[in-house]
Amino acid sequence: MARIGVFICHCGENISATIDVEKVAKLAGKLSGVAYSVDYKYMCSDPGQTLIVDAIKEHKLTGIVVGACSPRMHEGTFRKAAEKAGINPYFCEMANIREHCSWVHPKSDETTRKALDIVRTMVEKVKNNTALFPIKVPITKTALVIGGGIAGIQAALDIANSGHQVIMVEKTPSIGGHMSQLSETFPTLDCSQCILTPRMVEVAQHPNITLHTFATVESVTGFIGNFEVDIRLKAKSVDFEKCTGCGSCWQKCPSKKIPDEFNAGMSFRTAIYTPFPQAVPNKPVIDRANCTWFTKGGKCGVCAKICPTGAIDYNTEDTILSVKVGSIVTATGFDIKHSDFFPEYGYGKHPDIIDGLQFERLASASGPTGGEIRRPSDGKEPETVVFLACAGSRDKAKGIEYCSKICCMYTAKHAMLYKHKNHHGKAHVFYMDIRSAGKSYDEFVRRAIEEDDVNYIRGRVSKIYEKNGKLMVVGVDTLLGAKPVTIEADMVVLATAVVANEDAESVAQKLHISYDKHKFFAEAHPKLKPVETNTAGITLAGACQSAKDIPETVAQASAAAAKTIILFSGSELTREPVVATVNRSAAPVFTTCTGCFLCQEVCPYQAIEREEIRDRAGNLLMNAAKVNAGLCQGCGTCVAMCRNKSIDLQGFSNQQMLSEVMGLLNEPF
Amino acid sequence: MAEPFEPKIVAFVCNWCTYAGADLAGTSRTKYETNVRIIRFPCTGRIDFMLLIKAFQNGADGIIVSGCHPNDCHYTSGNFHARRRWIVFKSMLDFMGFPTERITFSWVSAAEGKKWAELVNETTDSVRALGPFTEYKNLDFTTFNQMDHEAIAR
Amino acid sequence: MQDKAAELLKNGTVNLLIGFSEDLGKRPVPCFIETAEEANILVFNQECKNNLSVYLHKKEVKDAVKIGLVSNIATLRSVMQLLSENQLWSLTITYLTVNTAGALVVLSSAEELEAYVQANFPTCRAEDKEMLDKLNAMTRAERWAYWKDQLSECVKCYACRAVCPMCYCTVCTTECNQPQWIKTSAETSGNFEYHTMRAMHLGGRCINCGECGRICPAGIPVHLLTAQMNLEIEQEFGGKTGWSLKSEYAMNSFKPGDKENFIK
Amino acid sequence: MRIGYYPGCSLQGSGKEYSESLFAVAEKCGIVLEEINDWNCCGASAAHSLNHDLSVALPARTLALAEKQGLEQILVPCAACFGRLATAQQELVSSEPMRAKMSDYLEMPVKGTARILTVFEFLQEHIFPVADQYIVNKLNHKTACYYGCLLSRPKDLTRLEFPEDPMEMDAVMEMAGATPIDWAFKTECCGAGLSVSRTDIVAKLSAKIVEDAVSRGAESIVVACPMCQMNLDLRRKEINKQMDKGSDIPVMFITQALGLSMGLSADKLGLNRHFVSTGKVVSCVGRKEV
Repeated sequence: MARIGVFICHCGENISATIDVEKVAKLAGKLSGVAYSVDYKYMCSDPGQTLIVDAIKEHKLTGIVVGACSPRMHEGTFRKAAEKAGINPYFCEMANIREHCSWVHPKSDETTRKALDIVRTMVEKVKNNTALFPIKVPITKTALVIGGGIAGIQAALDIANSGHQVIMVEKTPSIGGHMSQLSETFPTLDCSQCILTPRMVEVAQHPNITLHTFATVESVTGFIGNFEVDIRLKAKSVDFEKCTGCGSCWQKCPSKKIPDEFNAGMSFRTAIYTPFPQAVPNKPVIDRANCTWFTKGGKCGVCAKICPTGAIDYNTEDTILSVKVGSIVTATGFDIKHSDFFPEYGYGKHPDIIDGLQFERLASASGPTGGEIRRPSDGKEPETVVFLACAGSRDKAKGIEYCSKICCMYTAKHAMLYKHKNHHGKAHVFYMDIRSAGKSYDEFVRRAIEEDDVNYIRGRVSKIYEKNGKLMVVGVDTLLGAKPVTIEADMVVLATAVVANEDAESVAQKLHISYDKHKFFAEAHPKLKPVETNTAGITLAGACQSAKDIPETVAQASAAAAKTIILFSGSELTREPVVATVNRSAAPVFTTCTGCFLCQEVCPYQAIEREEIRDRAGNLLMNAAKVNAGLCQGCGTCVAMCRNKSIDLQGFSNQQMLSEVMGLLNEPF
Repeated sequence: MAEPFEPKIVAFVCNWCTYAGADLAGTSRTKYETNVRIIRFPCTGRIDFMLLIKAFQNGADGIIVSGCHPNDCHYTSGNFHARRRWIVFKSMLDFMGFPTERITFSWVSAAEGKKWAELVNETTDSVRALGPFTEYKNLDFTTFNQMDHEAIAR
Repeated sequence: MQDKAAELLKNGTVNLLIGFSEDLGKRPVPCFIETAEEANILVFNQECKNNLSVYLHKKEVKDAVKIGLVSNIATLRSVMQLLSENQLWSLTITYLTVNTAGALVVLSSAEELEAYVQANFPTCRAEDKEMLDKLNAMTRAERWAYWKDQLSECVKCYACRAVCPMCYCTVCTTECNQPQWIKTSAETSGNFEYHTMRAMHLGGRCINCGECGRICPAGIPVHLLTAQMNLEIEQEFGGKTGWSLKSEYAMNSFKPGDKENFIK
Repeated sequence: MRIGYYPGCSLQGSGKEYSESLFAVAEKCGIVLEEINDWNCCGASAAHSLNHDLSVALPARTLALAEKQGLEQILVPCAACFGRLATAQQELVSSEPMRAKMSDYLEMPVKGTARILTVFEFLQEHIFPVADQYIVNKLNHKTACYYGCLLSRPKDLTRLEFPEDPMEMDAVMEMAGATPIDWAFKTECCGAGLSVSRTDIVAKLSAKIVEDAVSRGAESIVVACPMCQMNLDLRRKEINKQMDKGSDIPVMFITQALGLSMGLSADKLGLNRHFVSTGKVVSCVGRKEV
């Protein structure tokens, strides 16, 4: 038999000014199941809490209702008090007679009656409460970082430096990502590789980091603290144990005409290769699609003959490595739109119309021209270069509707670098708006305009065509009387849009995280959970979530690392027990769940699993739903979906909710 | 003389948006009609249509169902599922001849304390105008009443 | 059909065959056949209206594992819906039906079943459509009066539930007593509660076989409730019940653009 | 399949050779074009800037007549006519009140459901499948396919896959054995709207087009719009004054070029009606190399 205690708070005068609190307490005392009832000036104060603790002990209360403020305010406080008195904290409910009653209604009998209704409703609920215990989930204190760009590097180093194990997976033969391709970085113009390569080396040498390059994530199962991940280690054809990275193989490789991804297709590489001289790990792999041994069936074999350590092995195969991790940082990065949205710009048709990444390589000291800005077509120094910002971004009709965010800044940087290297050259920038919100960003753009004499033209370009060896850039200057302008250029650089990686969708599906219509991964909340995903335990870092520059990427990566470290700070994960459960009972019933699994699709968290119920001989008797308490967030959508009420939500159970409705509407006096 | 009719209105709201919106109405001391009683759910997705029927059966004259605006759901999609359920439930009731204007569906965010107060006032006014919900109660009494009449006639 | 049934039973493809037999000049009744010799009692004609798929949930049937099911198109469609709801997984079913040309059709896999059902998909029954139109043309008060009158006759015998192949829950909400969702007594308000719940649970799943209405001892056209729900759900969200082997249940999915003109 | 035909004013006047060559090619391929009886002006250039209802009513009458004639497809070769008919059709199809209004004005029912074909669609769907057997000559020369504005824009009406860089005519010319060049002025404006009132502007705009085609080695320009053809051909004297070096590059209709490749006579194709001699192109028929 329930023995409920009701504690009505005056909240100074906040409640008692409009509600006759003594009457509420008195009448509440007469409710069925209520063993004790009292009102007090400040329930949340120390003496107030002591009063509750003492009353619970003295009157052997089995549950309490505190008629006071919103549970969003003090539920935690009073649940702790209940626990202190020795009862399960989930036998404490709050009746919100302040925000929902005393503050919004005038002093009247009606207001007092409403307060009593609210209290009675909660009394009915608490009678049906059950003891709940925080859910403990064990944690594997190893993190998986997917992607070895600056985001992944930062996150991995932060987590590793906190003393936890990190497994990093990178799909290309080297970590470094897009940042390793950049020449200088805005707004300071410091060399990208100079600041990045030490980090890359640190990753490789860190005792807590296991690096898998040339590897992809094959599948992910499990849940927060307990993921099981299969990693596909692509066949490298080179035994890294034996390889010393001496380079003889790629110097002698006869397949030398393969477009070099690292130089954005502006130079060639061999079939056995490291992507760039500072690659980490600095050991080659064989690109089988372009290697004569594999395409022509065992012909060639030069690298194997030349290798001084016998590291080449053409017979290696992809292997699957299964690992257990507690959290996953997704740092898979971005791509730029290669096939341009605008055929009239002639991208891909003319060698001197290039994209931003290609310009980075031209400007880079390690690039195909050794850092000199030369046209790809004839190697001449361009006298006039036109830069087009927003080549596809912010263009709903033809491109993408969002802002690619980094282009305004890198275009200013490109123009500046060009001017610094070709003093007599002329640089023009066509732009829509200059978006340079960031520390020292606008100053940087102003410097390009004012000190480096870059000609900024506010307007868009309608077409680019070749005439007499020049690239005619036809656009409009909207600030100078909206006149059409035509610039004769030697080279055009398009700031093509930042887009999600081609395989973003399949990565998201493997991770069970959501993504937006542009295939960028979705954060759990756009403002308050910008790092987490909807799948607990999986965080986002960098441009896989949206276009980002380096400082933002690094900040988010550290935030993702912090979330991981927080998770790893305890030995178990403790969660509120407000989760759904599927009923279970003894054989031969087992459960009332019919195994229709129509609930599976409504769950936003993939928390509903399939359980096979078998007899002792192992024969399958039935399939039933099972809630993974580690994943369930307690929304209860499945509960309302379940036709025969086989799923229920702890803390908001069918019995509790129906009792509330009944209690509210059936007035005893 | 009988007291003027004051409807009983039960509000089924989600914890994260509308409940918080009603809290905000409180902290802003926005006054509204006393007729409404709030029942808190974690999410509109949790609200079983059976509870609405139970409320009417037990004497509610009007019901408010309210949660987060689309795309604002704390659980991503609970309100979307709820919306679909309401579409079907409403047309179901309508087909059975049920006065569906006694149910008000709404989105009230945690920032919309004022909207909450207005919603309660509007609903109270409209349900007050509709009068007590006797149709449902009469479902059970008709047969008895008929019997009474027949008995009296005998 | 008799020959085919005998053959299937003989060669062991089927352990138990559910079909129809003549009942002394009355409408054919369901029968259960375990041996080839009994196959000569089978009949199949226009009067074989029962949806025999409801028996597939019975323990005795499940124990036989290899089932032959004499089916009309509604039966096949309900099997489709059941398969999409992950039911019947323990059974191997061979379906015997007669196509519009009057020829015997034997379907032995889910894929064959799907192709046949999609090619012969039934439309809403004319008599149901007529009745629905009539009800929808009424004022709401008239509809309330209509259903009140009808539902007051309900004695909660639950025959409508027993005959429905989609009502396969081992424990129904009507039997839940913690909490007591549905009033146990047969008063009209509780009947209203029960039938609303039934319609809500079957809307988007019901395959319009009409068995519930046909079986009702009080003559309540309860099948109209689910038929109407199905029409509305199909109109609003698309998808057809019993059409695909993959679940296309409208009530456990959503579109961000679902209508909300009724939401303040 | 019956194919209706709406000539409009140009194809009976300044662009007569367009219709001559179109009919010649169609005849060769065994296709009958049925002219819409009692058709009227499409209203181009003036109606849509004066009165919206009128601009819909004029094409609507033609569409109504076509419907009466039982035509489900109508070929409208003129770019301007096509623009007007397709625009009006879109309004009719999307608006019940507009349909009612127009039926009322015209005193006959109009649905606007007939399919209106551009010359590209006509060639693609009706000529392409059978052309192979009729093509006897290779037009061995470099040609610049010029699309202009009204046949490429707006995308929703013209249904081109790449309105900024269309390839429909290029494909036809390739079939005819010519080598279409990649050039920059495919969809540029020739100045047709000012064809009569400001010939100086026409000359300037058209000169750019001719100049780019010539500088890339084109030996002919192929068009599908009577206004484009007229401007580039009739105004060549003024155009040449705008260029460093004048050009005598001929400007042919796509149907004329196709007709040549099918071995039809220059006379029958109206190639003698041009201001800039088409002799060069005619002579390159059957030439060995480009």
